[in-house]
Amino acid sequence: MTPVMGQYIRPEAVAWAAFILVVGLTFAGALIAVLPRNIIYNVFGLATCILGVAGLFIFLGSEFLAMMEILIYIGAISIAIVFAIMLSQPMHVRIPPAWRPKLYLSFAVSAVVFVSFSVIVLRTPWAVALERSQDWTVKRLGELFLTRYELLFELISLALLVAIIGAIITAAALGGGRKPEGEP
Amino acid sequence: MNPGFPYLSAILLAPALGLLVILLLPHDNRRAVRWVSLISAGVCLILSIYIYAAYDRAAAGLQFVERASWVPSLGIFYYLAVDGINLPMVLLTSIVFFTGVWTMWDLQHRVKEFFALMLLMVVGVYGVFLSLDLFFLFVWYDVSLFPMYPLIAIWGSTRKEYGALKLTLYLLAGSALVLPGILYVYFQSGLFTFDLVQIAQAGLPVEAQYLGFFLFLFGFGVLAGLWPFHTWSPVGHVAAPTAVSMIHAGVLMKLGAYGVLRVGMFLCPQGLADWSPLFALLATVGIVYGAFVGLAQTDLKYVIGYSSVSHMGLVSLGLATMSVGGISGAVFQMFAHGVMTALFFSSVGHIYDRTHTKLIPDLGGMAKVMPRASFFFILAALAGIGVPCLASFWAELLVFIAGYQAYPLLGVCAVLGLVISALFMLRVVQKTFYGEKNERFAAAPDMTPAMALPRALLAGTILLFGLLPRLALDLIDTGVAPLVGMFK
Amino acid sequence: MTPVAPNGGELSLALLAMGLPLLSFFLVFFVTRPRVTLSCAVSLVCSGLPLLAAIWLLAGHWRMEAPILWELTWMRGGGVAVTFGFLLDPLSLLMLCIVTGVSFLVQVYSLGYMAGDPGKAKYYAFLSLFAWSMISLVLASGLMQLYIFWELVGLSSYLLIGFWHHKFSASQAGKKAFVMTRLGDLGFFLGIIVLLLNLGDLSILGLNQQAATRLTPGLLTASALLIFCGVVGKSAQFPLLTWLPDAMEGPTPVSALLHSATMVAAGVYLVSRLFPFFQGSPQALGWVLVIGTVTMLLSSTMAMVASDIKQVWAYSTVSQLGFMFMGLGAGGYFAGVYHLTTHAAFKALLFLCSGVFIHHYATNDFFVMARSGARSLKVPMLSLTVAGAALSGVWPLAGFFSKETVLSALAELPNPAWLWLGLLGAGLTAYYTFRLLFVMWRPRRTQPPAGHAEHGEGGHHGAAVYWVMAAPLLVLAVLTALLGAAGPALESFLAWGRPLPPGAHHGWLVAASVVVVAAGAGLAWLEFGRAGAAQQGFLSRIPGLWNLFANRWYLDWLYRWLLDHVVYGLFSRLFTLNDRRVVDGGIDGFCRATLGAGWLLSLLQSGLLQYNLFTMVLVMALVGLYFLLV
Amino acid sequence: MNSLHTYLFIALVLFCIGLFGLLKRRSLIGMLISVELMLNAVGLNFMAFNRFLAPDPAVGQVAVLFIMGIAAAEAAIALSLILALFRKIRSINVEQARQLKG
Repeated sequence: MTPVMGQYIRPEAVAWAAFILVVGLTFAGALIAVLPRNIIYNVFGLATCILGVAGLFIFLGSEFLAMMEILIYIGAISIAIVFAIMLSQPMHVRIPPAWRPKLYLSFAVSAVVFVSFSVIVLRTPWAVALERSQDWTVKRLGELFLTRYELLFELISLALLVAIIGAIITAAALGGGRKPEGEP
Repeated sequence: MNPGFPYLSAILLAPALGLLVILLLPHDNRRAVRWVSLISAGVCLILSIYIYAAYDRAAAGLQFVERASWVPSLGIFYYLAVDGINLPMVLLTSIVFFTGVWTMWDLQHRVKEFFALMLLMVVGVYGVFLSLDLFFLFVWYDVSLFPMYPLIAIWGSTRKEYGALKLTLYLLAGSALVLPGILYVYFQSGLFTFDLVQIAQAGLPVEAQYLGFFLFLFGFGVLAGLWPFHTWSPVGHVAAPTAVSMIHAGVLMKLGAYGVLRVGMFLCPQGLADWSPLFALLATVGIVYGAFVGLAQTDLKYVIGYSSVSHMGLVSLGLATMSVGGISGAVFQMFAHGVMTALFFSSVGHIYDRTHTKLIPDLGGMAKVMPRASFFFILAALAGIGVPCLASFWAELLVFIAGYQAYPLLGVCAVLGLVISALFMLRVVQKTFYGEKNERFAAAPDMTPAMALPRALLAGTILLFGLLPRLALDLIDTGVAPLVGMFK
Repeated sequence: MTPVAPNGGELSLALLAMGLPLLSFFLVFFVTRPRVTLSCAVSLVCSGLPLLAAIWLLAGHWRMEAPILWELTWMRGGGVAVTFGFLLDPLSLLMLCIVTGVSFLVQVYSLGYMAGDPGKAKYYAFLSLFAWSMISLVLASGLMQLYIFWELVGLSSYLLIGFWHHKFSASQAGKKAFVMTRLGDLGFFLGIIVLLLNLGDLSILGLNQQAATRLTPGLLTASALLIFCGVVGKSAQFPLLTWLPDAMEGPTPVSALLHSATMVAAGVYLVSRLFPFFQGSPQALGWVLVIGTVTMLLSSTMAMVASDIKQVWAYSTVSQLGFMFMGLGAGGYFAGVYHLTTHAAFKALLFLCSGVFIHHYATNDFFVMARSGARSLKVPMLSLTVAGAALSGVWPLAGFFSKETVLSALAELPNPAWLWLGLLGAGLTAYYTFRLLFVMWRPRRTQPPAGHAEHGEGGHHGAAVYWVMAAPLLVLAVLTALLGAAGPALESFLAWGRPLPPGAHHGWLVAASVVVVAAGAGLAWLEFGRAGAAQQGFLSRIPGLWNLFANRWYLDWLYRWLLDHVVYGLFSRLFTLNDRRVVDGGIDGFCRATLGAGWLLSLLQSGLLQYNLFTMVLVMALVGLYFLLV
Repeated sequence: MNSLHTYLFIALVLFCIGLFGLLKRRSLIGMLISVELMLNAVGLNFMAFNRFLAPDPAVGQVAVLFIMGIAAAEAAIALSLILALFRKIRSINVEQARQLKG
């Protein structure tokens, strides 16, 4: 960004615009992830939403996390979901519209949660820590993972390993021995 | 006080050992199973008769004491002893148990399980009667109750699942009142001991006794057939097989009355004073009501079931009077009614086995067909009516006198119940045993002498204690007198 | 009058009399029952020896001055003690002789009457049981002992009435007798409790001596009336009188023994036994008089229309018992006891004679008997006549004298109505007795039977049987004829040998009673006895009265109605319904409600994940809110 | 833009949309997607607190990284379960999986 442009376009305005874009991306993606009946749209919505959240992470000062977010959610989870969709639900099956009362009920419950959590958010006196370190670096993160959060780190790895093995076993064995049609 | 040989533990152990041996025996060896049961019952009977005779009536108080700390931190003791109140009950249990096992000699269906469960039940009954520790008392109480369900549901007859379920639910409901009662007493006494004698001697706070007695009265009262919590008992009697009916009506119902007496009245004498009018009222209603309902029954066992309600009402009335006469009468009535009702059920059991009906309209003229069975039934009926020189007469006499003294109006109503009970007993005797015999059963065999022997033992007990009531009452008085002292 | 302890002889004799019948009962019932002859022998010996003991005791104490008392504690519990023992005084000795005497004669008679009956040994066992109860009742030293044996007497009565229990009517009658007397005993028992709680002493001597001074008049009257309730039941007085005619379903010797001479007289005996106690309350004695009078008249009318010979004597028994109570109620202690004594003799005789006829002709209907030639049995016929005449009060038989004493006791009362009622009763008695006698003596062969024939008990047997039965008749007939002369002696004996106060002698009373008896007998002669009489009473021309009398004044109907509609129909049915519907229904309803609630809750478990999530999330949100806001 | 509340509300909206989806969707995969949204909202919250409140800015990031790890594991398991279920009942409609019905 050149200083010339800076005369016309103020950095704060750019930041604002970017922020609004990111928030919009998040909400729009979330809505797309939830509302359409076609599951493929939902996955794309999820990806969009993840992009927005990654942007928010940047705004919150952690580029590393934004990167990880995109890597894991879009690169791993969304792809896995797409595979699952391809392996399960045939695309051409028409999905009937949702049962109305259930829709309303869901909305009502969500609204209640929204209201109550809003109240919580607003009424809690958020206290800022007295001393704040300014060390946002990945290096610091790495150190923490290998020192104070060592055990958790290991546990998470273990959990992932177990999850993967479990997923394989579940998908392979618990499927009920019924082979997909067409195979000998 | 140290008798040397632990007689009471031996009484408790004999059926338990028998149970173990039976469990180890092979399934198809019915003979051995029967003999083991009979021998363990016989050992109990002999030991009971011995301690009944050896109890020092002049010294009175608790004798044959066996006391050992079991869980010191909670104050739980293994504490067995007998006095004038539970000694007759132990003797009663032994007699009924012994005759019950003998009566079921011809059982063919799942013999091993039957006798095993019966022995388990009897261990529990002995445990309740002998234990003076609230914790053990409650544990034994539940041990004695739970075999009832399989015993009725497997070997029973008429609506057996319904009867078994109803009985179990009622008794568990009662149990559910007793347990909080015991814990309440445990904490209210401030001693943190389950030792019944210690708590009774220290005395509970007066205001705690009100609730405490309420819990015990209705908790144990359910098992004693206290009106209006009585309907499980006729249904259960009807459904149960012969020996189970005998033990059930003869002994188990006494557990309830004994619990009210031993736990409720010993621990909460002041509570009894508060609840006594209601207690007496329910008892009297039970006496009259049971007799009237008995009038309308057509099933022999229902008739006896309702007569039990009526007679157990007498026990309750006696307890509610708070006088030596009334309580002695109640204890004696428990004994007498136990023997009498066992005789009833064993005779009806024989008739049912031979004719496969216990409906009164189907029978008739049985006195010609089965003179022995009829004799025993009629003797029991006469005892139930309160004919003098049979054991229950004396008990009823004492209860009526005490009842009239404490609550004149209720006493009169209770005596009126006597007439009604005479009417319905004689009606049953007439319709079942007299009149033209039903040709369908004309060839039904009478009891063999071997099977008449256990019944004769019961009948002999009724006559013996009827002719010589002091045999029991002198003993009972020694146990009751100190209790009544606590009411003052 | 302080009692003395018995010496060895008295003790052993009394215990022998009390114990032997019990021994005999157990022996016969449990041991010798299969061997009939042996059983009869045992029973006879065990009833004969008490008779000898009784006579010995009576003779030995003819001039006794103090009662003999012996007691031991039978039961003791909670301050209540029941004693077992005996009290020998003139009254109990006299009654002991009557009981053992009649009992022995009836047992001899039964040898013939029950010959061939399959249950003969059991019958003798029951007779022994009865003898034991009755003897112990008579000798009882305390009221509680008396009550106990009073009940046992009721039990043996039940067993003997229903002896032929394959007959429905017999078992029904036994039950009726037991329950109705039980109803009366209820009062008796309550009376005993009242006395026990207020006096603490139930000995008969104590009651007679102290009750009047230690009890308030109200309590005294109440307890006396309660005790009299028991008497009403046992002695079949109004309103509990209908069981006794039904009790005739028992074998005839049983009727003779229990239901005329001894057991039903126990009520009279009890009132005499406690006579000083009853005297303490004029109201109670007044009630005794009223009940006795009503019963006597009522049952006499019933006897006037009966055609069953045993029924006639049964009604007559009730009526004569009422007569005894009139005497006692009027204050005539000796009158009641004396009539009891003579009545025992002639009524037992009447029944035993009837038994011979019933046995012989296998019917209970005396019209049929007469037509079948009852006249030919000379001994029973003569005995019947003697006894009937005694019952009517014909001079010089025993009944005349005892009836006179009762009537003179009635004449002492300020109100002459009682005497007139007594005389009326005597007239009715003469009428129905002579009605039967004339029918028996002068049968009408051509005429259709006045009543329907019923099948009686027994059947035809040989001469040996006849004479075994006839021998006791002769003994009793002699007694009936002679007892009248023993009146003064008995009176002084019963009064402890003290000189009697000179009673007012009513010469006109003798005349009046003779006139009344003659009138009754004359009416019977006109209707039944004279040649060409239609043998139909004047009552058969008044259907209303006939029905009333034949249906026992509808008392039975009333009881049946009460039993069916109140006891069974109302209480029993309602209570049963309550048990099924309310109590059981409540519990079952509760159980069903529990099941239903479980079912309802299970609806929430739809298996749909998202509905569970709704609840979960909602609750979490609200709980969070709650903790934050509150 | 630079206040805690802003981010908290953004996260809350995201969370509620996810919740709405979770409650509404009949497709199990759709529900999984919604769960991912909610997880993201939570991560956002963590980061917001980390940015504005926490003494050590590394801690929140650690937490978010953990969440991501868990999310990945969860997705793997969930997807395999969905596949297994699909083979069993030939549907991934949650309303057809009613074996838990009482």
